[in-house]
Amino acid sequence: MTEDRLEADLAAMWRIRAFEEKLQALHKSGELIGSVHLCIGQEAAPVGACTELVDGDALFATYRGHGWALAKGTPTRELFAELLGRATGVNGGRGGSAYFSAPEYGFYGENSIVGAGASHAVGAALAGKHDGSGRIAMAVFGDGAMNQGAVGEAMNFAAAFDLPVLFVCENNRYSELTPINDMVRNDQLTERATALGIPATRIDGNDPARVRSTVAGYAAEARNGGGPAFVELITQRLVGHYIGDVQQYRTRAELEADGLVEPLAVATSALAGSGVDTDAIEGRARAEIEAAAEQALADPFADPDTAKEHLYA
Amino acid sequence: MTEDRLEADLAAMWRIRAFEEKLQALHKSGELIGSVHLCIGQEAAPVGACTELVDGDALFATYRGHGWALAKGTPTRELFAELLGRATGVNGGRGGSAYFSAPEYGFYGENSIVGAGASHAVGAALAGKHDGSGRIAMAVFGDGAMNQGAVGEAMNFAAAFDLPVLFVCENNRYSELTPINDMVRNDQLTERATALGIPATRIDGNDPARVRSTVAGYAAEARNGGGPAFVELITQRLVGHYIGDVQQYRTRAELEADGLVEPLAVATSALAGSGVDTDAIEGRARAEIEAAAEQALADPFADPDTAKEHLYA
Amino acid sequence: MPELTYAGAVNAALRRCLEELPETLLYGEDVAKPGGVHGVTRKLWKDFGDRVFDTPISESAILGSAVGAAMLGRRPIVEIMWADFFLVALDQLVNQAANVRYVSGGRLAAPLTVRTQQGNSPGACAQHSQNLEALFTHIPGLRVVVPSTPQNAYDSMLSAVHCDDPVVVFDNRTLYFGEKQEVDTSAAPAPIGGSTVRRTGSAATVVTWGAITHRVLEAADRLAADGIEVTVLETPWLNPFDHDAVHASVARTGGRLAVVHEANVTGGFGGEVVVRALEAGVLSARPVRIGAADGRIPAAPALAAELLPGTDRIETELRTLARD
Amino acid sequence: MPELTYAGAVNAALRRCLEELPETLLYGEDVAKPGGVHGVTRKLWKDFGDRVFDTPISESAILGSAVGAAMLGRRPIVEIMWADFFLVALDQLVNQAANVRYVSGGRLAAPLTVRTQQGNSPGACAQHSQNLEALFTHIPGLRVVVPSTPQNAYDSMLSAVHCDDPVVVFDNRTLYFGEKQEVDTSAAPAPIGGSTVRRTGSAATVVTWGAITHRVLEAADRLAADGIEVTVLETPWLNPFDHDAVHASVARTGGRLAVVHEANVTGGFGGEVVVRALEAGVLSARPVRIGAADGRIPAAPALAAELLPGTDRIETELRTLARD
Ligand SMILES: Cc1ncc(C[n+]2csc(CCOP(=O)(O)OP(=O)(O)O)c2C)c(N)n1
Ligand SMILES: Cc1ncc(C[n+]2csc(CCOP(=O)(O)OP(=O)(O)O)c2C)c(N)n1
Ligand SMILES: [Mg+2]
Ligand SMILES: [Mg+2]
Repeated sequence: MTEDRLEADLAAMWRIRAFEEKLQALHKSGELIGSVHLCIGQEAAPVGACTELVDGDALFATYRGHGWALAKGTPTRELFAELLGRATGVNGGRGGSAYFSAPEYGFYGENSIVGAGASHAVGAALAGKHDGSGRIAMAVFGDGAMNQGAVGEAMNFAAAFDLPVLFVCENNRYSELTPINDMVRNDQLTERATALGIPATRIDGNDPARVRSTVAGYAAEARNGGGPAFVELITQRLVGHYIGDVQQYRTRAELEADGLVEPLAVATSALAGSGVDTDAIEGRARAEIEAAAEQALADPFADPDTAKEHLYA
Repeated sequence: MTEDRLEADLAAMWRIRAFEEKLQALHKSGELIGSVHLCIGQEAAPVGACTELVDGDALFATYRGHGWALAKGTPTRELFAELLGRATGVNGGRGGSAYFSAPEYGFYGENSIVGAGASHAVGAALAGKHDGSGRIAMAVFGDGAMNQGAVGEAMNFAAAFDLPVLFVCENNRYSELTPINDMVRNDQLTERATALGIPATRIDGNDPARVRSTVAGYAAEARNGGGPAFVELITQRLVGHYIGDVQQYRTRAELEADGLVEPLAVATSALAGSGVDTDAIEGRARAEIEAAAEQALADPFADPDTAKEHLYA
Repeated sequence: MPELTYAGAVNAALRRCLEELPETLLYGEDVAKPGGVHGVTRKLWKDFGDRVFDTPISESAILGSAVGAAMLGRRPIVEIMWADFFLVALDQLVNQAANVRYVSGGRLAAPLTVRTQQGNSPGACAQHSQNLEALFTHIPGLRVVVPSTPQNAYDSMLSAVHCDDPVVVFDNRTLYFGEKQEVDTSAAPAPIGGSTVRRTGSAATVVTWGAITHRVLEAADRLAADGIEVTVLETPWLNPFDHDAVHASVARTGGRLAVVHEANVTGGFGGEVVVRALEAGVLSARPVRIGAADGRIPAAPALAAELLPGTDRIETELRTLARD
Repeated sequence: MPELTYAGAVNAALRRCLEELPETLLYGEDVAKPGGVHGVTRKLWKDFGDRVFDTPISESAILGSAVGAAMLGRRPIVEIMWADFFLVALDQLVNQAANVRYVSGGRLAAPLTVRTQQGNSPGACAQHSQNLEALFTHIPGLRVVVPSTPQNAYDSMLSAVHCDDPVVVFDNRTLYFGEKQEVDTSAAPAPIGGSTVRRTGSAATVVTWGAITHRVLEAADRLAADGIEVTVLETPWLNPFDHDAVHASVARTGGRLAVVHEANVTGGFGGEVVVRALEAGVLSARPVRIGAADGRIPAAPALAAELLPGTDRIETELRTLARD
């Protein structure tokens, strides 16, 4: 059972990894234009957390949100299409890599303003209190976002009104090019939540099972009227903040150490000797992604004549 | 010695109380125009804290800042003049009750945007790090301001860079007309500071000696490079949020209980039997205030012809 | 028809929205149990339970949660107590609310209404005196209305709440407890937009919005006493703005146009009104913009009065315009 | 004279300020050790120690601490990485920095410089594409400059830092690593303000600022090839704005005026430029405003291009203006 789960998780993580790596290639070839933030190394978080969200729940992520959108079920082709400026993209190319949404899949959007999505999740939970849906909402943001006033306001707001919001902080130890320990005196971010009266845990964010069980527990409490919770996921990105960031601020040793604990490596080792063909998992993921990218590249570009539509109702 | 100190503190508190009560009268008579926020009941905080600030230090308060300005040495006449729109006011009438400054006395101003002054104090401390002054800065704000993102940002900023800022939170249990416990899940506000790595204490804010010793300790640490500290002062206002607020949100019982613990009542009882003539203290304060108000009322109004001056250098 | 103050009219409109639209919520600092610091939302909390609630002093969370709730099908009405306070959280309107519909290609919407009030009142400090509508009229995706009478306030609120896009409603606190007026509270909600001719005359067209409309009408009355009749066109809706009505009126008044607002002149929305008239080719005389001097607003009433457009100054400038 | 890119010129100006003015500080997100996400502040940290530092993602604390430090005698230069991010903390400029000198009656000042960059670059999302200068030009107490060339950027930064009031410097990231140019880095800092004639011609005056200046010059070259010579007046300083130069030039070019900016037209600063010319009585032909369509900016480059003013559109509109 555990192995089955891990196998499925590895497959889900490979889909994300392959998607992101394909974006690297598309960026290099000039087909993907603009600033792109990859989640390579952080795949365990969406894969672990999203299975605990059900229809009607609402997820809010950041510019580093491709993995979250995919884990919520956004089709790969429509996501590629979005990032490639195609009419078939989830937002017809208007959102792009850093600011798309796919509400049909419960993905209420990325956000390119650090910390701004946290209060949207609070609002989604508030809506749920009144529309009978019993919805919970999840807000995902980084360690650096914890220093943005808006995030503190959102957390206190949810706490004051017992709103069912799961605040998920992906702590990859960097905000852009700056390490967390230069920016805070106390790097135990859960304490900030606790101080607001919000139950909080800091866990290994590279273990999808651990992420899942932690989210599951808090989600159940939230659905029972227990209010918000805060989960800090210790993780790492294996690539730059954006494509093109050469990470001069990180040592080779640090990157190598990160490579040993990153979720795909860990899951792959864990499955060694189990009889699971992890190479085949990777292969299937890459094949799916290649095909999706291929289709998206064949899709028509967004039509400039529509550029003014949908500004107002 | 303690009694001398208490006597002096009572005198200082009476000056503030008398000042504020005179404003009530001037508001009623129509001579004081606009929104005015009195600190009646909260006088122990400025009286206790300000003696620990020295020349070169910088104090930043809120719209409820008359007491802080007076405790820092702002002359009563110039303060009355400011509130009465006179040319002789500390800002020539431009600041008014809710937004004046008196930098000559180390009072870098009130602020009418909740929470906005906290980062100014951080900046003043930052300046001190570079100008050789060894300055410490003090930011005063209320319990409600703790829910304003800007305050959290300012505190983390000071913590991250070990800046000598004393954050003083006057917890009077209300933001305007709304009680704190409707607005937070955890009313132990010091925990928010601790979570940022900032030493913090919650004390009786009605006892000027206790306020003084606490501030003294943190001020000494800050001057020694220890960085910021946070002091939560439990106190109460005996009057409405602004003149005119009839406080329908408070019970008679609550107001009566507050009247028993408010700093002037407490200090007066403490001095009973000591031979100190507390009535005389009150009398001297009221006389000084009356005279100052009288002078200010005789001062010329700000000259409309100067209204456009000083917009730019 | 009930006789209502401006505040009463807003209250009645909010009550009707809360009654007729179950998806509405009403929240902000001190709006529920205290009934609002200006008493505008009195008693609504009693009747609508937890759909009306007080919030922490967290403008970003107020506006941001409204955006989120609106995306998920609610129709939040939130209060920013003073327009000046928008500035701590403007992101949530400009970078967030304004983008929701467009960027999602219409898959999402942000039907929220923000109530606020602005402007100077005697003794108010520089941080509680600004007129900031022009910051919002420059932002595509937001709707903006600045009413001036009880009826106007009632109608605007109804239209705003029914609008499927974010709308900012700017009151002026000096209007809240002015004279009562009969207010028609029975009409169906109108679509947003439109303008009202407040008086007619051929000497010039004076376009105005918000509290200062009353000073403009006063000035117009004084001119009328001297036989100079101007048209006063009140345009509470700044987005969508009724440029057509302005241009038609200017054409009828000898190509003469004045725009009066309390905001400072440079970069004020008055400039946009003038340029559009110019672009439409309806101006024959040099237009006049009347607004606050470009400066900060001092607390001392005598100083502030020097900078803000008063009835006398409006009268003088309109007189010159009509004469030229 | 050194040959510098725009980024290099800004870097050189910052270096000079840090060297010559010991009261300067330079800080913001990623500006020190990483040298800025666009590489503009490279190596300054190495040479100026803790006067140059990285900050948390806390725009309110960045701007607010700059206000406080400035009040206490420092001359902070801070970065807001994208102009869009101002909106989470605009209070600190509008309600705070802009008031310091005026409200204190000159007893305090806020000599701070905010560096930022704005505008669209291909693929940038709606939250990283806005041109927001008009929000600032409406605010008395703030100074605003939008340079376009290495020399311009160098000079503006020097003037801004020496200015005793708050100045916002808007770069455009697409300019940072364009062609190198010789930059005179030796002149004394000039007072803020002023404008530059970038080319002369009698057919019309085209006023512009920021990155789009380059498109305007391109369009002007194309017109010149057809014998239509326009004057291009670049006005990097929007506050103080060189209205006199505009009016004099318009008077010399048959009363024909066009204003071009990348910001959307409604409420853009172009409107103010036009109205002032109208008020000055120098217009003879209908003026032209060229800017982005009033809308949000989509990420797909093909969609964004449809809304933003490109060289072709500028050329066409100028041609029509010159012909009328
Ligand atoms: C309000 C705001 N400030 C600054 C930025 C620029 N910025 C984009 S991502 C980022 C770093 C965020 O770090 P973190 O929250 O740890 O998330 P991560 O990128 O590591 O996932 C910054 C500073 C922004 N987008 N919004
Ligand atoms: C950003 C902002 N939001 C709201 C207000 C309106 N307001 C003024 S005082 C106040 C209450 C502040 O409460 P607290 O911080 O506890 O201070 P107190 O008045 O009790 O001293 C509020 C909400 C404001 N001035 N600024
Ligand atoms: Mg991070
Ligand atoms: Mg309080």
